[in-house]
Amino acid sequence: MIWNSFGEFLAMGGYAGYVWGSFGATALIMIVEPILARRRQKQTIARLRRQMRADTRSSLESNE
Amino acid sequence: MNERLINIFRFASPATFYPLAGRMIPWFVALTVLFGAAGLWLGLFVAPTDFQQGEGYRIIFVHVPASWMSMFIYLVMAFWAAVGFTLNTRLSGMMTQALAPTGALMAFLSLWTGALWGKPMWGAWWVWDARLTSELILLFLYIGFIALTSAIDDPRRADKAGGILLLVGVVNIPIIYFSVKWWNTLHQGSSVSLTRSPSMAAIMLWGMLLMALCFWMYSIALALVRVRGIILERERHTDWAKAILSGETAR
Amino acid sequence: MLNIVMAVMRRDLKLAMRRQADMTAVLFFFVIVVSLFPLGIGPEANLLRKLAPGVLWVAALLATMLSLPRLFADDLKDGTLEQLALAPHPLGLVVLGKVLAHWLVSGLPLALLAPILGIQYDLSTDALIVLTATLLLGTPALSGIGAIGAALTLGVRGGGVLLSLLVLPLYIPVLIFGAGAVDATVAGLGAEGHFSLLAALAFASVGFAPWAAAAALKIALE
Amino acid sequence: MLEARDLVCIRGERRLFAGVGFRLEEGELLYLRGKNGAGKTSLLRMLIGLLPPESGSITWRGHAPRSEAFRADLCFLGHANAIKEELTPLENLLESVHLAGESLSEAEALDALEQVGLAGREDLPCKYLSQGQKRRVALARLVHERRPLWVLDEPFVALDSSAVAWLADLIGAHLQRGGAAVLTTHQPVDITAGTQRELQLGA
Repeated sequence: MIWNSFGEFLAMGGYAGYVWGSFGATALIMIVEPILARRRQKQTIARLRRQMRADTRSSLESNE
Repeated sequence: MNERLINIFRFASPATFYPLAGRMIPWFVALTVLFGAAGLWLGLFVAPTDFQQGEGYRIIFVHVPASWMSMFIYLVMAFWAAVGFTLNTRLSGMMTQALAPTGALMAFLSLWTGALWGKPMWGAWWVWDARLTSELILLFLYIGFIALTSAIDDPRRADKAGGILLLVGVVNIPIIYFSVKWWNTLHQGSSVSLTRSPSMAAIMLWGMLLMALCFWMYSIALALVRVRGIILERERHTDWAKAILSGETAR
Repeated sequence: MLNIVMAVMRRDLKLAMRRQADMTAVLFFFVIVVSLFPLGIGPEANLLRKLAPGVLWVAALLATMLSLPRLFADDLKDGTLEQLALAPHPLGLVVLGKVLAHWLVSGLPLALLAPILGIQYDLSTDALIVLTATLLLGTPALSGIGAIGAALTLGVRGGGVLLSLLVLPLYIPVLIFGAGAVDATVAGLGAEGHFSLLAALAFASVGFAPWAAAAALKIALE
Repeated sequence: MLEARDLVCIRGERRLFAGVGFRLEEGELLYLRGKNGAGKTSLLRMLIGLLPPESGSITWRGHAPRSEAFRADLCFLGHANAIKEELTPLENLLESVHLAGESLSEAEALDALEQVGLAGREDLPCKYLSQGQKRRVALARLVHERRPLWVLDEPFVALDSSAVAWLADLIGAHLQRGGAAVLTTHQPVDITAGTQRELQLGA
C-alpha cells in the first residue's frame, strides 16, 4: 500500500481528473455495454417469439 | 479438406455453439472480475509513483489494455473472415459482427484515455502522435465495418462484404501504421511517449498484464453474449432455434 | 489476358467521352475546392505555400471519391455487369480495365490540372513539378483502392456516404507520401524515398485491388 | 449435358424451392414455369453461376457453373438489356460480343441488326430507341450466337407478335444445331424444333 490516506488516493498526486476520468470512462463502458447487449438479446428473443406465434397462427388459419 | 480442421470447427455449427456459448459466459465474466480486481489492486495500490510522470502514469493501466484489445480484436475479426472464406462456416461471419462493437469501443477508450494522459503530459488533449493517430484510423476502420454490415440487409451478403473489408483492412493496417509513423518522425512528434515509460518496474508490468487479461476476458464474454443474439436471429426458422424460443425462458 | 483489359478500358473510355459532363463536374469540383481554401485562410503567400500540398492532395482525394460511386453502378443497373461477370475470363481483369479507364478520366486530368492550381498557392516550379509527379503516381492507387469500396457498397443503401467512410481511411498512406514529397521539396530535402513508396503503393493497389473488388462484385450480384 | 440435382434456394428468410433437379440434353429446351416469386429468376441465376445454391449441385459437361469452361459455353440474356444508352445499336452489339470474348465482323453485326428490324437505325444512339427496339438490340446478339447453352430470362417481353415468331424460330434453329436452352416466359410460345421440357416451380 503506497497511500497514507484515502484522500491522498483520491487526489492521485494532482492528476485526479485525468486518472479518474480514464478509469471512470472505462468502468462506465464496461458496465453499460454488457447491460445494453443483454437487453438487446432479451428484446431479440421476445421479438422472435412474437413472430413465431404470429407465424403459427397464420399457418393454422390457412390450413382451415 | 483437412479432417482435423473440420473437427476444430465442429463447434462452428450454430446449433452446437449457441448452448456452449451460454455455458461459457459466466466463466468469462468471473475471470473478468478476478483479473480486473487483481490488476486494479496492483495498479492503483501497490505500484509505486513514477518519478517522471507522477501518478498520472496510472492511466496506462487502462490505456494500454484498451489499445491492445482494439488492435487484437481487429486481427481476430480478420481471422474469422479468413476462416469464413476458406471453410465457408456460417458462424465466422456472425463472430465478426459480434466482435466489432466491442473493438470500436476499445479503440474509443484508447483515444479517450490517451487524450486524458496527453493533457497533463504534453499540455494538449490531442497531439498528432503516431500511435494516437493510428488508433484514430483504426476507429474509422471499425466504424466503416459496422456501417457497411448494418447497411446490407441480407445477412449472408453482409458477412461476405464485411469479410472482404476486414481482409483489405488488415493488409492495410501495417502500411497505414508505417506511413503515419514516418509522417510523424518527419514532423518531429512528441518525445515523451505514453507507453514507453522509462524503466517500467516489474510490478507495473504485472498490473498491466492483469488488466490486459481482464479486458480480454471481458471482450470474449461480450462477444459471446452478442453472438448468441445474432445466431438466434438468423437461425429462427430452424427447429432447434424454435425449440429454444418456445421452451426456454429468456436467458 | 491483355485483350480483355484493353477491351473494357476502351469501352469505358468511349462511354466517358459520350458523357463528358460527369468528367468535367469532377474536375470543376477539384478546382473549386482548391480555390476556396485561400478564401477561408487568407492570402498570405507563406502560409499558402505551406498548405498547398495538403490542400491539393485532399481535394484530389475528395474529387476521386465523387466519381467512384458510378464506377460499377451504371453497369449494374443496365445488366452489363452480369454479362461481364459471365464472360469467360477472370472478373479481376475486367475490373483492372475499369480501374485503368477510371484513372484516365479522373486521376490523370486531376494531376494535369494541379500545377495550374498550384500557381494560386505561389508554389515554386520545382514544387509544381513534384506535385504533378506525385499525383500522377498516386492517383492510380486511389482508383484501385476506390474500386474495392465502390464494389462493396454497390446497391447498398446510402452507398455514396458509406463509400467515403470505407475508402478514405485506406487513402491515408497515399496522402501522406504524396503530400510529403511536395513538402520535402519545398523544404529543400530530396523526395526520392517518397516517390519509391508512392510507386510501390500504386503498383500494389492496381495489382491487388481489382481481385478484391471482383470478389465484392460477385457478392453484389448474388 | 446440363444437370441439376436437389437444388435448394433461400432468399432472405424465405425458402423459395427445394429438391429441384433436371437433366437437359442436346437439342432440348427447358421452360421454367411458376408464379411471380416462385424463384424462376433465382433458379436461372443459379444455373449461370451467379447465385451459389444453398445445397445441391449443377454441372455442365462436368464443369461447375462458376468455371471459365462453363462460361465459355454460355450465352445469357437477362431482364435488363445490358445495352448502353450512349452507344449506337451497332456499337452495343460489337462491344457485347467482344466483352464476351468472341469475335463478330461488322458485316455480320449489320446483318443481325437488319434481321431484328433495326436497319437504318444502326448509328442512332440507343437512348432514342423505344423499349421494344432496345430489346431487339439485345436480342441481335443471338443471331450469330453459336455457344451451346442459351439461358434466357423472359426473352419475349416487350416484343410484338412478328418479333416473337422470329425469336421462336431463332431458338428453334439453335436447338436443331444441337444446342440447349433454358428460358422463362409468361406467354405461350410456339417452338416446334427440338424436345420441349417443362419445370414447374412452387407447385
